[in-house]
Amino acid sequence: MSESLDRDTGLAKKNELLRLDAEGFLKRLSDWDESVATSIAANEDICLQETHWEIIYLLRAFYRTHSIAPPNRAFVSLVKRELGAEKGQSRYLMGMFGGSPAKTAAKVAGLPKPENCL
Amino acid sequence: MHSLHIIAKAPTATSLADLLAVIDESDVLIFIEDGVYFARSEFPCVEPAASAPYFRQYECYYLAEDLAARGIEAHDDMQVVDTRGFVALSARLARSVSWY
Amino acid sequence: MDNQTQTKKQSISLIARRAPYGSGAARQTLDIAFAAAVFERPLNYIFLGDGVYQLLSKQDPEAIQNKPHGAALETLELYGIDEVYVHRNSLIQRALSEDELVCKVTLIDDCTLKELVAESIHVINL
Amino acid sequence: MVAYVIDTPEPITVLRYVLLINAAPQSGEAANSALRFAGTLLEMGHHIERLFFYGDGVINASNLTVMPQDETNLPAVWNALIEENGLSSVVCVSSAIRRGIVDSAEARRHELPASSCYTSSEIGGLGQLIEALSNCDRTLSFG
Repeated sequence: MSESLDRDTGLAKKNELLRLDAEGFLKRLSDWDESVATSIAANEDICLQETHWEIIYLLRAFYRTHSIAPPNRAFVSLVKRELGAEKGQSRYLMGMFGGSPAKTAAKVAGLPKPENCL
Repeated sequence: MHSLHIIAKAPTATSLADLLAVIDESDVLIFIEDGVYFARSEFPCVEPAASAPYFRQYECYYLAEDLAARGIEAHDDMQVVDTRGFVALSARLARSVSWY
Repeated sequence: MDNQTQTKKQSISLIARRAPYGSGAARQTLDIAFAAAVFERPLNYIFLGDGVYQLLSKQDPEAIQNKPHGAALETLELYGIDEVYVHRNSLIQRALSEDELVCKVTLIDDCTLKELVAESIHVINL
Repeated sequence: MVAYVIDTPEPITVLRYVLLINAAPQSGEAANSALRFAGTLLEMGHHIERLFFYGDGVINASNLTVMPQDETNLPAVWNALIEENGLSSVVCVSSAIRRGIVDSAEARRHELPASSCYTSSEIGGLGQLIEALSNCDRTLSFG
């Protein structure tokens, strides 16, 4: 109990330092860099590998062009189009980013928080 | 099945080109809000296609509450309905298309 | 009848009828299209009148603090939104040509437009 | 001949309607038209599957509007209609947060000092519009 409390306070402090909101999204997108991404990923218990980075850069490039953070299905299609059918599968992406891969990947890539619109 | 077109803006604020591209000859039109000024659209400032006589080829209705609010008198060949009539039209026609 | 255009029946038709940036309508229509795609409800996405301006390439609204609408429309394919129609006369009336548009569209005449609407159950005209 | 009411008997077939409200009470007559239409629909025995407030229409769910006593407070009347008839009323979240319409959950989520939405409406997503369209016979938009 106290251990998890410590962990929560530690996380909250770290979030404040990184200027993250309560859900772990960057408050200012311009704060993003690779080390920030690594910390955000650590908050999600993800240790970033080469395979994560290619997705992160893909998402950032997509966002730069289209100003859109794609939801799951479009995210899968995007990865499929750009990185091939083997990676463009929700199973593969969930294996890397967990249950809601588009949301978590967007968080790590420093994209805006989805508006809960769907 | 036919559509009910709900026209809610004045003739000068309604794109006739858009409207006419979508309206089918057997569709029904209802003019509400500022759309009721279509009833008085024989002005020089209005495109000829927007004038009331032009729309006579369609089944047209005008919303009574909006006519009254604006001091527009219905003439004899105009069909006027209140909101109950508007609801009845929306039920009768398979779908509605709003123009605002 | 224009004979070349093959259209599928969709229960929802979205008509985008306003230019981008001047009002929120363009974006609102797009968001409805995205939502329908997420819920796997196919729809007709129809660009009519000033709505065709939404599709112009080379939009750069950064200086007016807006997101590029054309660039957003480029993503329709990724969302699986394939039924994208542009009213041919609306282009002609604005002296625009198909190759100025950001994405692949199907040009339609009045006749097909009326048909698409008549085959839908819901029409959202923004 | 001027016929003021179409002479229809009470509807035999009850139809399920979705109303999309896309204008603020202050921006014109549309919100008022929608409200009158909604009330009349119910009076005539039809069913409202869902009210969906979108764009500027979300202001209709504000519980912070104040009107002089001789003017209609449209959000209050909507609230009464929704509550008295147990209607499903959804306010689009992305439109709402941009216009300062939040319920307590959204206020918390975005670290805001107060909520501003009648609890008779639910802050929700466009998915709820899409879903309602699949379950209704008629869709009408007001804006």
